[in-house]
Amino acid sequence: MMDFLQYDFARQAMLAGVLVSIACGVVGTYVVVKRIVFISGSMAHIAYGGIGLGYFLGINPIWGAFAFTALSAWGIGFINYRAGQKEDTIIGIMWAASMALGIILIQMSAGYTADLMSYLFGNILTVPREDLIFTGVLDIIILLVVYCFFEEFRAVAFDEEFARTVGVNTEKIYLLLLFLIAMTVVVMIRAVGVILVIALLTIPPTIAAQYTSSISRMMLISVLLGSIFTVGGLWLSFYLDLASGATMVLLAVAGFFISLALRGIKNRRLMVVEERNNFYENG
Amino acid sequence: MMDFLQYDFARQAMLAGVLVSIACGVVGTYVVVKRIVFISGSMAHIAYGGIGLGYFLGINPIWGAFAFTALSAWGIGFINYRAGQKEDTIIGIMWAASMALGIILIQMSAGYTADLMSYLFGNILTVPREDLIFTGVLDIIILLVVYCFFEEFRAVAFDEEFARTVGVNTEKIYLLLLFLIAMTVVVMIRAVGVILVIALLTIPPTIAAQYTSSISRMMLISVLLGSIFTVGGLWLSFYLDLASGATMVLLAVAGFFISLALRGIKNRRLMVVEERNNFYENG
Amino acid sequence: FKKEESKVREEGVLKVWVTVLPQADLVRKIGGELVEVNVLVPKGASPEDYEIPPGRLKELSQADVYFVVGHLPLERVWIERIKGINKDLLVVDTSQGIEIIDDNPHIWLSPRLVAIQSRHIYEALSSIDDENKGYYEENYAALQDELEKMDEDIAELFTGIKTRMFLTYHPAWTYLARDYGLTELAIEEHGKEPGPKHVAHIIDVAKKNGIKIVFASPQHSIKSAQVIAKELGGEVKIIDPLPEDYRELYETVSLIADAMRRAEKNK
Amino acid sequence: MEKETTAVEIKNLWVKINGRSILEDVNLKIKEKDFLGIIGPNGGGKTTLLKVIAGLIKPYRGEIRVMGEDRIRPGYIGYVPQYAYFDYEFPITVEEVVLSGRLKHKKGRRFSAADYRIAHDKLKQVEMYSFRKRQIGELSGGERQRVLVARALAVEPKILLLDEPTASADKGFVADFYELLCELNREMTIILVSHDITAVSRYVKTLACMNRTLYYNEDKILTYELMEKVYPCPVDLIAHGIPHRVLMPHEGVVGER
Amino acid sequence: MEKETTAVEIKNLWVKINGRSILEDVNLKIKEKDFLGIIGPNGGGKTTLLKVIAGLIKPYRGEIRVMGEDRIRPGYIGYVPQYAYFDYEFPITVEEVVLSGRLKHKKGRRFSAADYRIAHDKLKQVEMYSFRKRQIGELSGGERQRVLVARALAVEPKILLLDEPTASADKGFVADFYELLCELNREMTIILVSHDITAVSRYVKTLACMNRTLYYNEDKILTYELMEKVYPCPVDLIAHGIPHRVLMPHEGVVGER
Ligand SMILES: Nc1ncnc2c1ncn2[C@@H]1O[C@H](COP(=O)(O)OP(=O)(O)OP(=O)(O)O)[C@@H](O)[C@H]1O
Ligand SMILES: Nc1ncnc2c1ncn2[C@@H]1O[C@H](COP(=O)(O)OP(=O)(O)OP(=O)(O)O)[C@@H](O)[C@H]1O
Ligand SMILES: [Mg+2]
Ligand SMILES: [Mg+2]
Ligand SMILES: [Zn+2]
Repeated sequence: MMDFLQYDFARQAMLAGVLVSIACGVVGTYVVVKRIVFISGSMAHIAYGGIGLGYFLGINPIWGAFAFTALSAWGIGFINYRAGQKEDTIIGIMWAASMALGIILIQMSAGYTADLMSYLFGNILTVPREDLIFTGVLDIIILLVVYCFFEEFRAVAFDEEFARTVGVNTEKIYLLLLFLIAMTVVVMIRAVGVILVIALLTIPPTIAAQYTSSISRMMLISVLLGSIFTVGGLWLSFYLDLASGATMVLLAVAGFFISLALRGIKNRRLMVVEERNNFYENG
Repeated sequence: MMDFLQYDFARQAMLAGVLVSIACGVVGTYVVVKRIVFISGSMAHIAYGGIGLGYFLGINPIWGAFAFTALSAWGIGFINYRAGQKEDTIIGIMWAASMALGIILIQMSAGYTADLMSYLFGNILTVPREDLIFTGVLDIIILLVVYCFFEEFRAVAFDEEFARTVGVNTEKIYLLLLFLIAMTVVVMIRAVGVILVIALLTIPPTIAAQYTSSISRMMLISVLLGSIFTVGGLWLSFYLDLASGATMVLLAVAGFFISLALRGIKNRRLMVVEERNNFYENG
Repeated sequence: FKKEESKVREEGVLKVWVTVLPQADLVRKIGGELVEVNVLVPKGASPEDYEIPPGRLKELSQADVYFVVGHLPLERVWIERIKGINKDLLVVDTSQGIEIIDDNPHIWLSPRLVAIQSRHIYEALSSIDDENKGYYEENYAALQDELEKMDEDIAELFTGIKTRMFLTYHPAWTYLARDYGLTELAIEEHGKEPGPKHVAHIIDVAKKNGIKIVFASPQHSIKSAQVIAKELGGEVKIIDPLPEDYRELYETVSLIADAMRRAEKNK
Repeated sequence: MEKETTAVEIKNLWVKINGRSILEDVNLKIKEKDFLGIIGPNGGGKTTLLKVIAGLIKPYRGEIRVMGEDRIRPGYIGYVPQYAYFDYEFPITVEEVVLSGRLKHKKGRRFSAADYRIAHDKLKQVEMYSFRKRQIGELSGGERQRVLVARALAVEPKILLLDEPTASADKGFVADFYELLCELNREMTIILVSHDITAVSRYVKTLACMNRTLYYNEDKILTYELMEKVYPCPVDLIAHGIPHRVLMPHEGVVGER
Repeated sequence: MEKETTAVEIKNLWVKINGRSILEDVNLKIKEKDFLGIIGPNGGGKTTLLKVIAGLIKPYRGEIRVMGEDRIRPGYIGYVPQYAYFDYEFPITVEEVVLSGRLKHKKGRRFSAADYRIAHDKLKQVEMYSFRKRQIGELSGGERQRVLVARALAVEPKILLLDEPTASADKGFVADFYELLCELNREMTIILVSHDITAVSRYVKTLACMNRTLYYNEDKILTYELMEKVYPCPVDLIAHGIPHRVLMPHEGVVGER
């Protein structure tokens, strides 16, 4: 480990991993319990439209991405609340529309455009300092918002109808959540790329959910697991000489299966058919 | 139109558009009613792992993609039925894992970078004849399977528990559906790229669902709409000289919003809050 | 080649297509007024994620010759498809006879390999358009002189430099390095995302040799290059691996040579 | 004066869903501390009416005033839905579900000890206190319904809306539950939808019948003619066990205890 | 001989969920054409037992035989769940939902005219025929429950499992429904879970109480002691309206009509 830590970039990558894990662990918990994993994946793609817009207008693409995902968050919330459409379909449509727009805008913009791959994949080894700061600020915002609206988030995520009868402005709370997801995705895309974001948003909270039925504990466990996966993955990739983002993801996936197996051994003789039904119970 | 149709490649692209619309309209209807849009998006990314494997083993990447998505369909079904995990999370995990694996495999395989983007984007203008044949065969398979198991698919998608008590092998039926989606995604990736697949899988059935509550009619309308969007988009992209895949997607998105607006005008004074609740009822 | 001949007579010019900008320059120099050159990947676009719009395909369906670089992934995907659209298209692989390293496509960045490429271009043009063979030959000879001159100039740039090592993010200069006895340190391994060990290794080597300049290309994100430069206490310099005018190559290489001199001083 | 004592006032309310008219010209005026029972056939629109009062469905036409105001204040409504649609795998305990009834009462970000005390009290009232650490999905149908009742009670609302709260509850609980409602009724207005006419007629102060529109008399009289309008086969009904005292052809207070 | 007439036979059945034991040592033997009513407190395990019989939950230990076989044949079971969890926006009509009960009867890929006739008959029996073209989400709670009953009937099963089928049904329907069950009982075995002890005791042939384990007498006698075991407060219960003839301290057939 030591010889690895002597490099600036390595220390910075570890810091990035931990900072990313905080945001992803907290936001990812909501993503997983509210079953909106799809949203995180789509927002990442929606961001591409913004990147295209950024190039087209000659502004920093990251602001385009911000504007686009924020707008899409608002759009998802709005259409969802006002137009009575299925959320997942709307998101699928926005996904496709944004990507298409991104392609056309990039095609139409003059001058050099950056490669799509770096947006999709990112590279945690070479996260610039400013992105670290971005991520840190995002962590603080997320923690603050969640700290302030913890109960409201939970109530709205669990039973939105009842929350409304109690007087919670459920639209606002849900939009706030969507905005948090949007911001996380954009900042993370810049720092670590799309796949790592999706992996860190979903895998640690899913593992955590197997061991607790408390949202706050899920968040804590997720942040810890995320940090283990990123730092461990980094270290592993160093010794195996593999791409670090991918190694982190594979480590997390391994973690998921190990945890599944452990739980499986514990409950081996328990019935499971019933539990599986829960999928259908939800649609 | 005529001067466009004089080109072989244009006629071929139109044929491709219609063939793709058939598969997407039929499979997409299930994807939309069963709310598994996410699966189609993920399978496209999961295919990337297979592409990496193809490069690594030095075989045609499309076979790797086939193997991978088929396996993942089976995996999604299996974990879902046996391990009591949330389907959307599993899919998110597979998505990330496959992408990561793809990256590592490509990194480890000999030679210079693989061409990922052509798999993500495809190009309907230059679909090789063999892909047309592939797509045509897929259309026939899909139509046959759906023709044979129409009632079973509907019953399982609607209320899997009851279907089970009646004696339907729900696992088998669900797996069959996942395989159809997997095959569609892989064939379509090759023919038209990921974004167009997602757009064609989701947008036409979503529009159709606004006008009918019959699955078979949804399929029919979806196929028609899909054909209109692809052929119309092709024609439009030719005259505006834009990327054709992206133009088709944007045309479809425009179609969705027009239909939404039309419905909105019709129902303007109707209450909509209630309908929106349905999301929470399923979430 | 009867058919093509008649085409030339009818329309006056040969419709020639190439994939990247530097190739276009070569074809123009050899074909002069007798050719109309089109580039598949326009300026600024990255050959990795270029989607061909229908208008281009329409033009491609009327093309006469396509000169491929030979090892660009983009070409691997599209050439077969383009051939499907235009069955009369003559596709010439300009990398024939060039020893390829690791499937690296950037053969247009060494004057010596460019000489081979331009011979392929010349031969193809004159076999299609036999009538104007003399014209092509004349142009070709002039280009060869120019390239020889550039070859000598470039070789001269490095005289007196002992550690001929430079650091680049994207491994575009591999052939240049081979032909002039340079060592290219590339952060991307074979054009793929690097692992941390590789990055650490590059940093070690760069530090040992006093290298402080990281070369990046405008088509790729320079963000990552900046982080490496920071670790080395140096800076990022942008050099274009897809120059529009072939003569720019000399300027670019002189930047590389300058960087080497500075590194020697740092050592 | 009058305004002060009217809990819910509905004037010429129409509700349409998907172009189909569900409620037609509903008029209703409930005094504070009233206990209104609503009966009616399946599909009569009872659930829809409660949702309109709870602010979950916007009317097509007409006016609703809750506690004299045309908007619903936080904490005024406690609602027990007929069916609760939520994710049974959601990581939330029974206690946390009930606490969510205190959302608009809590000062600051967290629930206070007082909130917890109230939540626990309500759980005890529905005999679910020992289940408080269970995940919500790990309950039987009737247990879940009790928790939802506790959640609505935890709001300590001005108006309690109950949509068949005892549909899945066992008989032991039902009797206790109605006693509890009578007690709560001293402090709040209650609107109860139920098919259990026997029980309803015994505990409520006012009775209304719902079938597209609301048949309701401020005089608290439910006539035989009214029942005939509402139910498709009132004769059958009587034969099958509706206590005759519910039906008073000319006068008499229904549900008087 | 004996095997031929046993509809459901359960021996030493244990069910655990998430490590918690839900059913303990349940034993049950139901003759063909029997009509078993199961009562019991909330959380007693009634729903779990029905799901085990329907093949939806695998037992932790023990043995179940349905119609003499250890696997369930298609078309043997008709199941009306306590709560149906499905997507209310699903594009399916009431008629199509009921037809899905015919899935394993249909020859070929499509439903025959006979299947349609049966589905329509069942819809008429639950008074929902006129709703047959409605999308399933556009129904009220009670209407939906009737459709689910029709769906189970459309199976024309050997064994009909009903989990509180009348919880949201109006009284008019309930009476008719029990008459219908008695009629159906001539051709099939029925197991009915309900909290409506009055109704149950009137129509069923055999009565059982469920609280973790099944208290059940093949002699069809429900003793006072039994009730005391099952319900936390049997005295209360009686006070609150359980007809006394259900409780027979020493002997007598319960539910005799
Ligand atoms: N998924 C689960 N995890 C843990 N415990 C569960 C789960 N599902 C049900 N239980 C418990 O199992 C017991 C029996 O549940 P069941 O649904 O069978 O009861 P029931 O007799 O049908 O009750 P009700 O009359 O309320 O419907 C209850 O105590 C319940 O809390
Ligand atoms: N989304 C919808 N679209 C169309 N019609 C609907 C919708 N929801 C309910 N309805 C109809 O509205 C009417 C009233 O429904 P509501 O749920 O209010 O009845 P209810 O009195 O509560 O009945 P129950 O006793 O069965 O619960 C019913 O006829 C029902 O079919
Ligand atoms: Mg209702
Ligand atoms: Mg139950
Ligand atoms: Zn390059």
